[in-house]
Amino acid sequence: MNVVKNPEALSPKDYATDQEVRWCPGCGDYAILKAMQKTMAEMRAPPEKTVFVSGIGCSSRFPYYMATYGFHTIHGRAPAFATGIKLANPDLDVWVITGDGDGLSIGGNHLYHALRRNVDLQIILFNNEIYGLTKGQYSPTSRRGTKSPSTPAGSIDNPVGVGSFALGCGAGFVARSIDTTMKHLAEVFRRARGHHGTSFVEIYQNCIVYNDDVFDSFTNRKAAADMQLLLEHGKPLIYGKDRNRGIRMKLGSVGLEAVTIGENGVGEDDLVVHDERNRDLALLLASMQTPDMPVALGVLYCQPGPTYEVLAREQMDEAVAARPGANIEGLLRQGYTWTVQN
Amino acid sequence: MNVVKNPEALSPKDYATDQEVRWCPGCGDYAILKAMQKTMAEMRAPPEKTVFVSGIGCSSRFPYYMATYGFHTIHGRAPAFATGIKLANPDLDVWVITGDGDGLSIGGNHLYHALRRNVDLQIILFNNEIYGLTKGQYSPTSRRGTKSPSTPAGSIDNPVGVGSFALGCGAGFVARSIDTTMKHLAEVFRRARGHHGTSFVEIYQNCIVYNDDVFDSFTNRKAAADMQLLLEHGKPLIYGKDRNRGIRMKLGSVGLEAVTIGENGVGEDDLVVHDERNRDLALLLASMQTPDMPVALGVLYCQPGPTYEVLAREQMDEAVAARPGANIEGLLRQGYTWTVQN
Amino acid sequence: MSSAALKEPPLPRQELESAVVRFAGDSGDGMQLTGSQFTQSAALAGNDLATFPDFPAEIRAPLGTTFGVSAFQINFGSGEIKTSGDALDMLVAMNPAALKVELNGLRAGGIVVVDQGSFTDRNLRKAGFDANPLNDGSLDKYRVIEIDISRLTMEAVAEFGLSKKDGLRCKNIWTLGLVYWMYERDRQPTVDWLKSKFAKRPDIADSNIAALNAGHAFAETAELPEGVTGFHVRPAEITPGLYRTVTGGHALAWGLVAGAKLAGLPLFLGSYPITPASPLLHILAGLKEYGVTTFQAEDEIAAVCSAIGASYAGSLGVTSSSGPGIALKGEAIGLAVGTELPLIVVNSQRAGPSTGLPTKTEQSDLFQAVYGRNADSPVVVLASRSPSDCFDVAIEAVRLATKYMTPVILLTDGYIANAAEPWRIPDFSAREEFPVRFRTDPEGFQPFARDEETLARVWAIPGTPGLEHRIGGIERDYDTGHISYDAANHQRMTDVRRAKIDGIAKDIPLQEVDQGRAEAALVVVGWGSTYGPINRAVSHLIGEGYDVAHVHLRHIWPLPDNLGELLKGFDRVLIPEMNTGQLSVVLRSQYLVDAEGLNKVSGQPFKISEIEQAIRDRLGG
Amino acid sequence: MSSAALKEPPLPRQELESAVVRFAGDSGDGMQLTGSQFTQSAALAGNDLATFPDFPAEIRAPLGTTFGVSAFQINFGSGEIKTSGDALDMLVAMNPAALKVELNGLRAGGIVVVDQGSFTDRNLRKAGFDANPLNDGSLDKYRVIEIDISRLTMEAVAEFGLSKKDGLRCKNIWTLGLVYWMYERDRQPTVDWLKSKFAKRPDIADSNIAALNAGHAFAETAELPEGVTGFHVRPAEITPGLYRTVTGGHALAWGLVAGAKLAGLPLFLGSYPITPASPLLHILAGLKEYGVTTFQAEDEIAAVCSAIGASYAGSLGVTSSSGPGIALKGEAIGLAVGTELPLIVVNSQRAGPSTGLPTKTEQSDLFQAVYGRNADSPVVVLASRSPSDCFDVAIEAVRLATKYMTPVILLTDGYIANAAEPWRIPDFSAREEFPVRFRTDPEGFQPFARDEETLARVWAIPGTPGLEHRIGGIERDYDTGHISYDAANHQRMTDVRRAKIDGIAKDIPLQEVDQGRAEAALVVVGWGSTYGPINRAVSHLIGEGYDVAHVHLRHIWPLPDNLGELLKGFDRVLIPEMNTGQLSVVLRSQYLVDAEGLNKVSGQPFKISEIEQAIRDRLGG
Ligand SMILES: Cc1ncc(C[n+]2csc(CCOP(=O)(O)OP(=O)(O)O)c2C)c(N)n1
Ligand SMILES: Cc1ncc(C[n+]2csc(CCOP(=O)(O)OP(=O)(O)O)c2C)c(N)n1
Ligand code: SF4
Ligand code: SF4
Ligand SMILES: [Mg+2]
Ligand SMILES: [Mg+2]
Repeated sequence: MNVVKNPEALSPKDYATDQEVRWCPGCGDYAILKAMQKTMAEMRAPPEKTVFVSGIGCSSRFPYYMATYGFHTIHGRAPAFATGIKLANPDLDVWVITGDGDGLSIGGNHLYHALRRNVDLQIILFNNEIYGLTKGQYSPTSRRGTKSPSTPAGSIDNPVGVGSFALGCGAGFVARSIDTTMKHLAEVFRRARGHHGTSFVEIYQNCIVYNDDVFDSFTNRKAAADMQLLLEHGKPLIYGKDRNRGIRMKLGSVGLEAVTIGENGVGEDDLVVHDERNRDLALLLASMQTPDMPVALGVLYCQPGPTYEVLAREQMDEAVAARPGANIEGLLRQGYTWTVQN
Repeated sequence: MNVVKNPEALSPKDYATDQEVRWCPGCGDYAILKAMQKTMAEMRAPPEKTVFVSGIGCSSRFPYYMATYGFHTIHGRAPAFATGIKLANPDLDVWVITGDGDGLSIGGNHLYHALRRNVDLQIILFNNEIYGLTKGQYSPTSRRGTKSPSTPAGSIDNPVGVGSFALGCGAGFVARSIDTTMKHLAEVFRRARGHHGTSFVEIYQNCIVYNDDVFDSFTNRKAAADMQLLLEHGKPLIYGKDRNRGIRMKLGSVGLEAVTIGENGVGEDDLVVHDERNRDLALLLASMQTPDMPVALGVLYCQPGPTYEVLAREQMDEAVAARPGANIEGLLRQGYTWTVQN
Repeated sequence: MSSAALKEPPLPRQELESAVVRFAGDSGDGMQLTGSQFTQSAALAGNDLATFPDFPAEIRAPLGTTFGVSAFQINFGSGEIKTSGDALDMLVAMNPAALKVELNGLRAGGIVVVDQGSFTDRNLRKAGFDANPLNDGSLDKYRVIEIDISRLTMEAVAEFGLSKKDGLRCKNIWTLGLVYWMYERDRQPTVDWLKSKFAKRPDIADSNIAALNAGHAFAETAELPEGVTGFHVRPAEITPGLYRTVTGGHALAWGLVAGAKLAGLPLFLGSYPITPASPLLHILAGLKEYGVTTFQAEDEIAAVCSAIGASYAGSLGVTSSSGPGIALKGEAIGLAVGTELPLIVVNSQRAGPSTGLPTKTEQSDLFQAVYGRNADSPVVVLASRSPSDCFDVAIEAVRLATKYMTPVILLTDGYIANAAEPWRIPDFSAREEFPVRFRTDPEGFQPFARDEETLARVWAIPGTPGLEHRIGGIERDYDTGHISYDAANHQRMTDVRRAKIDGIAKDIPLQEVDQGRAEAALVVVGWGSTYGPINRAVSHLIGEGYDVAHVHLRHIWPLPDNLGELLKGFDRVLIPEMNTGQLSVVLRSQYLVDAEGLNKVSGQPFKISEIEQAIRDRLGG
Repeated sequence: MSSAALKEPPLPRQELESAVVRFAGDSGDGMQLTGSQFTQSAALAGNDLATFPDFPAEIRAPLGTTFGVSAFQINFGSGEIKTSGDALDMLVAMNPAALKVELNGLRAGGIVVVDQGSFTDRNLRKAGFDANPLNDGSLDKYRVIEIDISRLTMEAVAEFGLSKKDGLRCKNIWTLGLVYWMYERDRQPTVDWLKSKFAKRPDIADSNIAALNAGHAFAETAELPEGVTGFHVRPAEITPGLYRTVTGGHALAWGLVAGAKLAGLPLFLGSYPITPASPLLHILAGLKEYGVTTFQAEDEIAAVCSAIGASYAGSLGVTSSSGPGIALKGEAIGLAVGTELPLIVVNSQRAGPSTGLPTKTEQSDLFQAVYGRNADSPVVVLASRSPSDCFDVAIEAVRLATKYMTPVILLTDGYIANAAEPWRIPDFSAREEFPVRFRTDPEGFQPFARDEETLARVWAIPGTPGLEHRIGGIERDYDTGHISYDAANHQRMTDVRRAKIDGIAKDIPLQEVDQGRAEAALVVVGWGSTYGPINRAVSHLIGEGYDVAHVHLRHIWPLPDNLGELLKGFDRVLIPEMNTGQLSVVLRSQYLVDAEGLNKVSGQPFKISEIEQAIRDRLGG
């Protein structure tokens, strides 16, 4: 269908299908799609080796718009399909697109096990803190008190911390970005793809219809600098319009705290230096809550480790090496046999 | 069936049913059962208000042996049944019994959501790092390389850290104990029952048939003192045969480390003091790995918060108060009506 | 084609028995509101009616696109109505996209009202028109009322100083005024409604009222194209009483609440959102003051499990979903069968398989309901035939679930859930109660002791002193309820579970013939939402002298005791279903009757004419 | 009752056509090993045979309890065998618990071998005996061989210096020696096996060999009670060839591997452990060198989804479970139906509903297989009739799944999975290959383009340049495969999905009559593991002159083209099933034949005599 003529000169358009994009006008999903198409082109990702797998939700329509292979599956199960795909053909570059309902409500278990197993997938979760497709019910990431069709008096459960959950599941790569920050998003996609193992990316995505501006406190232009901590490996945790805010370890207790450089004797040296390999740090960064603390964006954690599909192939290769020439005839004759004569 | 004559003088026997206990001889489950019956008696828990709900697995046979109400449900779903029970009747004292397969493989999603919602349940997970009932397949807590009927060449996935997972799910109470430590277990059960909200307890349980001695490195008598860190709120993190080992914050990095008091200038004051309310500390404690670090036992985290079933009742009460005298006749007549005359 | 009518005395109104009108426009055009106002006016005029709102599949499609078209259809008349109509007599198309999507529903010679002002090049392109259909003859077989509604509305509301955007939002009400005139409807209730709805924005209320009046005046002053007159639709003969319109979603929710009340139980709904089942969750979530607890679970499995848990603890446990979600509940329903706990499972069917067409209707989950579990696990299956019928069926579901300690699957569908019809509000105080009696006496208590007549086991709930006991999914001893691996016991328990459900046949009404002779040449057997079209088709053909009858099932499992005999009395049996023939399989296997299927699986309800044609084909004529 | 036989010339051996022997003892007594050795000896003696191992439900029950009894049954003879036997001719009971549990399986006059030494007060109490059955006359209707096996074994192995515990572990082999003598079996293969098994512990090997010989000698020296002689069971007439015994679990695993090979595909199994389906996972996990990937998923849903994913990516996706786990897969199977991907779903049925009796057998998931999904979602359903038949059925499943791009449900059951029978190893090289041809040509590619004959869509896998496309669960356009909400398209797709599956009837063998006349007075129609008892019963009764026939279905859906005609030829149709009548419903609805069910739901397979009796009841005599 999409015969790519010159793989050397791919453009974002080469990753766009001819299908009409059917999200609501103004939906944050558009920006993410655009960022993905652009990054794909920049990475020269071969479309024929790329598969987008999704569950069900507005976000999960994503594969229809990517001119790669795509599988729009059933609600919550995309990581399981993706695992089967990757195990069947480890050469494929497999992306999972999911939402906060798809991935964290019905699909929580599959997400958790994919992360634990470390299958080499990129799992991109569009978190809009709402069920978009089914018209606005609250989701596991909705804040307590969210009024929605199914919670007219306000929701009463605690939202899950997405990054904390992923780390708790054993994720080896956890990153965060925002729908509208094209450059940051692109970088995060690139890092996710580069990581061997399950890469988990949470994107704060605005649902203009059912949950408009729910991330406004840290995404609006004015607040951004003061409420976003853009992580860079090896760099101290500094943020703020004036680049004078930082994160350090609490004194006399366990935890992180936000401080102002130059106040109370705090210097840049007192700040925590970001270390993507430090899971403990990632746990603390993931738990930071606005408004006291900024939102940590970028790569919180990146710890490469053996990936599931590679280990599985190795076991198969070893078995083949150990029993060369294995064939069905031999298989059927394994163990005790006897001959009945004429 | 079990008419309790004198509720003031309950003994462990009053909590035992007449059903023959059918675990393998030597199974760790026996000790847990005994500890539970004893603690129940000590707490004078009214049997008629107590419900044990379980999934499927060796561990999940537990309710048959408790002379309370009991519901042996289906694989992995016990937290969902328990949520329905507790919402229907908040007066009941509801315990969930699950295993590492039941609760962390097929049932991971329900466990996660129960923890997040903070329904007032006690969830007791018997972790034997194996599927006992189905004859020994590896489980999500089995260590990498576990040879089992389904992984003859050794398992290739990373085990989940149970405490980390629970905290990542948003648990408000996380504790750990060991099958054979009757006193410690009893105390943990008591604390779990006392906590308002979902209490999560992981018990290291020995499966003598399929995974014997898998916890030996920290449960055997010789190792215990050196490998177990028994947590006490407000007390410094000290352990070891000679009570001279301790846990402090790493210097120049983020994380915990084990130190020897009196060596390299380390004094007791340098050690972290256990604070059950500090989630960040709990995260670090839950992640400690043998052999470099001891296993943290007892209450890692306890943060009371509003419970789901109470909030649900409050909303119902408010609705009743707001619309007194609501009745079906009125309900059917809500909105626009008209009369057709003869 | 625009009007240049002479100011002659107005043409006499044409008498109509019934009319089907469809309002269609962009999602933002307020078509659902317009439709409900028109419905109200028809009800007040004493017509029988049925309505069907038709939302786009997309949440909010870009303006002016075909997939963003939202529509509302109403069929009203002086006779019995029961369906939202086969073909449109009038289509109101607020933009080119609406015309594009809806035109083929309009009968030849039907009227189409279009807002000329919206037929801009841009909009035409968005709708996928190469040429302007208003000019290229493609509307020739219809009667077109082409008005620049946008401009006329702006003129009408000019004096209130609204922004252009707000002013244009009155277009739908302008159009409603026009349509009111055409069907001779009273504007006052809409005026009242506008005043109360926009109490805080009198400028908007006034603008809308002005628009309503302007549209009406436009029509009245006869600026209509040649051949188009106003209509007169006489009131229907309707049983006197207090009426309302009701959707299936509401009637179902209310029926469950009412049933729980009759049983004396609190109601617990465990559910997970899914189209088109979500309305039940939404409606019940708003009824907390009736002792209703709703729980949006993490998935359908947790939803049904929580409901079973609630039943175990003494509430009436209900769960609801649509086909794919019901599929996930099968294992847990088996547990409710085994532990013999009451449970109501509502399935709002939609077109499948798999995700299928979530917003389209189908009746293809009958197999799943009757046979769709592992092992021998019989349950009760009921089906509602229309929006208002959901109320009674829900009460019946509660009665059977609690009396027989069994899961009951209640089948409804996307069409019923959203469609509305007038409903004579029942006298609830006259309903017979069926209070549940929990076991409380420890003396001789056995958790699986059975009522001799119903074979239902006792219901003993946690919290009751002295009744502590354990239940579970492993086979239970017939007497003690303890785990039993005994072969004879398993046979006995299997038999009694089956006998219990089979026995319910004695406790449900004998099957009646809805219309026609008991031994007619052909019987049309239906279930669920095919009721409307079958009823109308059979009625028409009986009127024409055909020897045809209609039997409509509410109890799908167990089937009424007399059904086999009844069916054998007819020469031929025809079963229209919106599936590939599922009830057919059940009836053929039960009664060995050579039932023939009439199957439609297009996501669309049957048309009356399709059923008429099938009958004619078989009976000749 | 202990022996005091005179040293007379040994009694002549009694000729037997067949014999049913059951070895029963504590879980630790090595009964499964004993049974397999005996099986091997029977095979070598040229008998036809069938075996059934019967494990306790508990993992490892306390020593000496009834619920810890493990047994192994073998039926062997000179004629056709096909079942593990109705009633025992000989029971070997290594302890009181085994006697307690198994005795009622022994026919009157049958032989029971007991280890007197184990009948201590303590063991009697554990087994629930009030009095010692060896003394209280309760064994009077049997012939009892009461020997202090424990003591005799210890004596036999004394010279090897084993601990008491290790010495006693040779009891089973001592007993085997005794039983070998009774049936005139050759000890040598067991001697060889012991030597190789205990190559590293020669003392244990030697002790066991000594025990074997001692048991044999004990019997030979005629220390047997009066009336008990040795037996002679002649070889059966067996087609020459290379044989092995095979369990259903193995044959199934090998069949899948073989099928994948014939299709030219790697095999992927996504599964989650569950009794009695786990053996397939275990066996395939050990066959990595055949290109098999196994994946123990987190649950059954992930298992089936991973298998569908693997199929999508070009492997043969297989998933396996038992009833409750299959229930969880329904939604995903619907997606495979919709996206038309090959998928094999193996259901090892067990007794239900819900958890039911996990270790007991049943055939009650036929409804679930044929009808158990939401919406119209037809799939292929096959059933294997015996352990070795699993091999062929598995290959057929692969053939149909890949040729027709469809899910295939393969029904087997707990009985078949664990039972074993001799199997003439097929000549695999002679099998016809059915290689899959993936689409690779971008020219004119449409993902849902169909083969005109099979109606199967093309299979185009990721990694293929130029074929990038998207598929999913929303209804797909007939031509392009894009999402389509079009009504006519949905009808067309529903029809083609159905026609594709229906059309498979042309590609499967016509139904044959297994035994008896094509127009007999009564036909017994079976499916699955009832094959053995039906076959034997019908064979016996034909031998007695009854006009009865046997038809056994492998293809449950679609049914063979000629089946309706065939069934109409018989006067009566009887359908024995280990459920409450599921195939009956399918056949009655399809052919309107008045099939009658013979239903047994006790977790136990049919006995031959039960089926014989049912036939006699109907045909008289
Ligand atoms: C088994 C099943 N249950 C429920 C649904 C209905 N459903 C579709 S999408 C969705 C939630 C989507 O939320 P999210 O994943 O946050 O995606 P968004 O639409 O917000 O992008 C639900 C409940 C379904 N399709 N299948
Ligand atoms: C739906 C379903 N799938 C699978 C099973 C089989 N099964 C029963 S228990 C179990 C695992 C038990 O492991 P765990 O929870 O660790 O309990 P343990 O036996 O180790 O105490 C499995 C896979 C089942 N009963 N139901
Ligand atoms: S409902 Fe929300 S998430 Fe869905 S497409 Fe519309 S704006 Fe986007
Ligand atoms: S298998 Fe293991 S966990 Fe299960 S009862 Fe036996 S020892 Fe305990
Ligand atoms: Mg969302
Ligand atoms: Mg376990």
